[in-house]
Amino acid sequence: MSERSYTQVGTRPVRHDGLDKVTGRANYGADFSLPGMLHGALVRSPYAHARILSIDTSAAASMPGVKAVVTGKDIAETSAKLMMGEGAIDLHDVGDNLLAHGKVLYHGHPVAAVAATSLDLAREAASRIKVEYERLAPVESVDQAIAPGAPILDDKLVTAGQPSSAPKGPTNIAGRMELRRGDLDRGFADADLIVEREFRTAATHQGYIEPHACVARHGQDGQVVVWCSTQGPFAVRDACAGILGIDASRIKVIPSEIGGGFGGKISVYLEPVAIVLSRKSGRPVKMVMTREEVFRATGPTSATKILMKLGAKRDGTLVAASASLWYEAGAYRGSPSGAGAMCCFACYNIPNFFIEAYDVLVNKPKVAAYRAPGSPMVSFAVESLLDEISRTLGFDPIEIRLKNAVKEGDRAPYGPAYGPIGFRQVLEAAQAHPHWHAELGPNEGRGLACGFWFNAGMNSSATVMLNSDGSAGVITGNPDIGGTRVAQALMVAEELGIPVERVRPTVADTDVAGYTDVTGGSRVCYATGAAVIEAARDVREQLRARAAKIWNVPVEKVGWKDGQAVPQDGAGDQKPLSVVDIAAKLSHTGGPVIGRASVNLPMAGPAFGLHICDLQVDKETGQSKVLRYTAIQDVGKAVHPSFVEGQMQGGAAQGIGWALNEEYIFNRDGVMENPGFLDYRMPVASDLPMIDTVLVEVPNPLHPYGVRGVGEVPIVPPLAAVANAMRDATGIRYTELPLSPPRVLEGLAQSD
Amino acid sequence: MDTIRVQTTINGEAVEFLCEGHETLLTALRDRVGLTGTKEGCATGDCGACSVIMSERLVPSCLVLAPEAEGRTITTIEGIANGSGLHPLQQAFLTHSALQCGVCTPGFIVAGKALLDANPNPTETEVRYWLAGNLCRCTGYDKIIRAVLDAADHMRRSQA
Amino acid sequence: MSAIRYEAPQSVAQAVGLMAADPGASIIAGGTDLLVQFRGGVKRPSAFIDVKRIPELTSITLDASGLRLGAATPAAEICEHAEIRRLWPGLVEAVHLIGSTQIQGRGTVGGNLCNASPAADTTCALIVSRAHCVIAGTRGERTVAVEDFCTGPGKTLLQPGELLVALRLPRPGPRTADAYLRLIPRTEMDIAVAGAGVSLTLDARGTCTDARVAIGAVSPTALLVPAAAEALIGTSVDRAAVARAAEAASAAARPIDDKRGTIAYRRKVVGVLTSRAVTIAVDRVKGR
Amino acid sequence: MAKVHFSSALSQHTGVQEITIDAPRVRDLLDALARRFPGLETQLAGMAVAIDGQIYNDADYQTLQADTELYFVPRLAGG
Repeated sequence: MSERSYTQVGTRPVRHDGLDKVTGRANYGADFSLPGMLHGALVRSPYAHARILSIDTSAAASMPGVKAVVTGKDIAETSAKLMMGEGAIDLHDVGDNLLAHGKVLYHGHPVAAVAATSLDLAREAASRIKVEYERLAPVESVDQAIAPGAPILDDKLVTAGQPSSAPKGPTNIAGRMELRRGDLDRGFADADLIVEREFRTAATHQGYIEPHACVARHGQDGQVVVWCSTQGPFAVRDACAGILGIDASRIKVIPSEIGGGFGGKISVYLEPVAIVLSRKSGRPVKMVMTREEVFRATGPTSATKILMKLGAKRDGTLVAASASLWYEAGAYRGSPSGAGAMCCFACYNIPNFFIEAYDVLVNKPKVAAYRAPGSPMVSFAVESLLDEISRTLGFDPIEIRLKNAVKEGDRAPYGPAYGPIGFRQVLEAAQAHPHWHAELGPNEGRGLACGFWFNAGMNSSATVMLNSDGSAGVITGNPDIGGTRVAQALMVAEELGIPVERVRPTVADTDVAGYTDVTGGSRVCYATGAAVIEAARDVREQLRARAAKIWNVPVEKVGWKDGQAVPQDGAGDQKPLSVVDIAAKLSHTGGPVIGRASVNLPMAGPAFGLHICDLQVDKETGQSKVLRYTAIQDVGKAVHPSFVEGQMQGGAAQGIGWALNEEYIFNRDGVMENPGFLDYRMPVASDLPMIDTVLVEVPNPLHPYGVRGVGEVPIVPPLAAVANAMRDATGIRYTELPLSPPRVLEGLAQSD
Repeated sequence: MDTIRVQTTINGEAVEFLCEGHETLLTALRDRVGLTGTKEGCATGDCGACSVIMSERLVPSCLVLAPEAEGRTITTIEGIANGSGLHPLQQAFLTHSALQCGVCTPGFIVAGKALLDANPNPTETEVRYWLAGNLCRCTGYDKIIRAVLDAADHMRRSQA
Repeated sequence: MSAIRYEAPQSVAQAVGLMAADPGASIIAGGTDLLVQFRGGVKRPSAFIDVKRIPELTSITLDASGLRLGAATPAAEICEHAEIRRLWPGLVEAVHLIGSTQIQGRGTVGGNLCNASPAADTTCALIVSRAHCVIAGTRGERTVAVEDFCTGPGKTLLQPGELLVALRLPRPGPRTADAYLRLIPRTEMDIAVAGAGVSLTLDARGTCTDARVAIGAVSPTALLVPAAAEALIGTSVDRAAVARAAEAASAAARPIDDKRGTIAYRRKVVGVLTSRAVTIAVDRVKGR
Repeated sequence: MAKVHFSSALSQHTGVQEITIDAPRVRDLLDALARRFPGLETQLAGMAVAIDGQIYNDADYQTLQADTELYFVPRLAGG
């Protein structure tokens, strides 16, 4: 990977879609309306666990202005699967989550929906639908779910990944996974120091400011159009097709600007219901969630219980590690327990380890992906224990991590050897950073922690078109949350040698864009970027052929340098032709030029992050304040550095919120008590300092520019960085998040 | 259905709309007047995405009844740019890449304008506390605060 | 759903008349609590009576006798009033803590009081400042001490058809200052988990001649704590006296466990806040 | 030709930790494994394949070199 120089990549142009966003012209999911449009409202379960005995919709259906009413019967139970990054998603569960078929599995679980001429009327009608339930005891935690005699959510459930010897019979354990290497007992026998703790983290929500929203129109000809806010228009199209038994070619999904997702807007919650309501009413239907519905009924990430044990030699070398990971899945299988197991010890070479990970059903909303799903929780555990080992053995926290850090050629816990990775360089950058050596005041503590994420590859397509004036357009199907459109424009500009302002990036609907997997998994700059570069190079090759035609020479005699076709190998003294020159002759030389590429890339190669947090603690009230924060990360190559910094700063803020104040609070009946931004306490502007960033660039050979995924790693280190800073400031090792003032004060009271 | 006729001024223009007594100013702006730049993030006054300026006061339009707009002057995000040019805050948000998804940006820019009108030379801390009612989940606030401080500096210099 | 009426009376009499004619109607000042409750289905009024067009409810007058705050004056306006900031810094602290800048542009002291949340920030500050509530109704006007106004969570002593018009605060005597502190997990935007308001007067030698201490979010209503005041009066407000006042405040607390805090936490922290508020008030008196 | 490594979970179905299989492409190797270890196929369905460190979600027609190291890894996407 020769260290090439770039003219456009690496600069910080204004994003092309920025003007609409700062002037209020950008359209998000709820900003779209159609003539004759109806408004939909959902009827949601008041119980966390119950059997549906009957649904009487007559009172609602008879109201003037009510045009359609649907229940679970209107969405057939399907056994279809949907191929996604994580593999085959079970559409049966997705369908049951849209409108319950027999049982309600969490408070807020939709059971019916109404479409009416106004939102107030739809809500009034929804309140008149009479649902008869047989209440069942709710399962509220992992401990309760696995206790003998626990209520069973799905009596047909079979634990996936369970060895054949394991007992069958009703269970709430949906899946088990294990990873093992070496001889665990001998490893711990060799250890001079063993540290072991139980860690607990609370369920947290992605917290995007834009609630889910869509408009669906089911035409009398069976053609369906959906406008929605989503991370994956193709995922929405294929999920709706699978669930409703419609041909994918009959569904067109038009992504709006998306008001944040972080993994929470990959699944479908509204779209299939809106389609069915539209079919029954013959009119377009708009559905917009309230903030309360977003909290109660869309994916938080798992609450977890983690038992972890580390063994180390006196010289700081890690020799053994074991972890038992219990992740709440919510109503249906599918927590990120597997990813947690794979990330657990991924930063360090540990010769002997045993990890078991469980996916456990509870009566809460089904969890969804939340930025490096599964990784923050295990990082909280392993980085806290490493902090203890370094204190006990008297090691500098960076030294002990350097001693055990993985490098190229080392084998990851999940098997294969690492390619080129930048973990050591990140550690060395931290060692050199002034923050690591700054003075601390009274009641202030400093914590450091590292984090890992895989970064996905998957399918992407791109189309690059050259206009006759020499400007260009690039089309992809990836909704742009974090500035990927301007990054794509930079790549096209770099390849064609034209200014980035002359490239127009567009996020197109599923009829226009080539198939592409979701915006997520930190993959868009990597995989879709690679397709964009390839498509731009396809254009460049066509321009060489056009120059050859103009010069009447074989194409081999046309070179390309700095955005110009140049004569080579004795092609005579032709004057180089710029993109603009060739574009002006397109119609003469064969017609329009369209570059096209599609890829299915292997995983992008992991990225490592390290965060340093200074925390001031008020020991009389348990309150704490982040005074200084630094995020260091191997980003491979920063295409648009401002937005790479933005991912690191945003991820850090979410991680800090997860560490200090964010949690789902349930009462004994399984009802969430804080479904709003008042008591679900996300960090506000006055809670945080400036978040300094250091971009380490160890190129990833799988991408033409060395790009590595950057979006997800930054949420991983903050949990332990804050917890280790709390330990440094108070002397107490807190092992349960969030570190809210009551919990901190209780710990302080017990310790003195 | 006894609707109420409201006569008000939005972004410097006389506007009239019909609404119901319990409708909020937010839904009236979006659904009756068609100005969808003001966003709903929570409808409980906790996220700031619906911020507008009503008679020189920064308010959450989701907690204002639409009829209360009668006879008042309202500024929404659509009225921040003055005709041809962008407001310095809008320009600063672009040059600082102070937005990612952008759904909170209208609220931040309207709140930022109210701040700079009241305090042309705020410190970082004053900016952070003034904007504490505007939630952002993407940026971690860093670049937003820098953009507001930069815009304030620019406006002070251009008035000097 | 029958549409809900909106009324905008121009006078107290007109407002009282509307309330008498329609007991199902709700008074709306800032609406920052009421509209959230309405949206959540907790309250379903037949009409909103917007009192912000009534001069007596939206005016601030300060004269020799003291301060008269219109019940529907936005918090922001109070916090911008230089004289109020000088004479009642604690009250301004409490008012300024109500929600975000946006909420400050709407929320009112009267609305905060009528919502009667046990955690309301302004109630403690009003109690220690000996504020009185001016109430209008079909049978004319009456005045009650603010510590008696809230009778329980969400409940006040207002009779049907009665309207809170204003709050009267006596002008503080010389060498008198107040302070208000609250505990919230974040730095902004939270509802108080515990709150403490203090007002005290020192003589020339620094001896405390008068004091009032009120605690919030630790009982069904904000509580005046005479024992805490007595721990200060007659002392030089030394560490021991401050500690006794804090203990008295903790002892008077009747906290509950809820999504914002535990009983033990609230009891301890209300004492810490009391001692800190006393210290600030003393510094303010000496600082002047 | 490839040296295939089995995780502890998969080795419960194969009885061995690793095996060398002569096959030109991944699809051929999977067929050989299915013949060799009945019941393994259902376990491998939906898993990604790591070929010399590069993890492919859909690897059927990737070619195998003489010294290829191959692992089976759960598929992942992310948030």
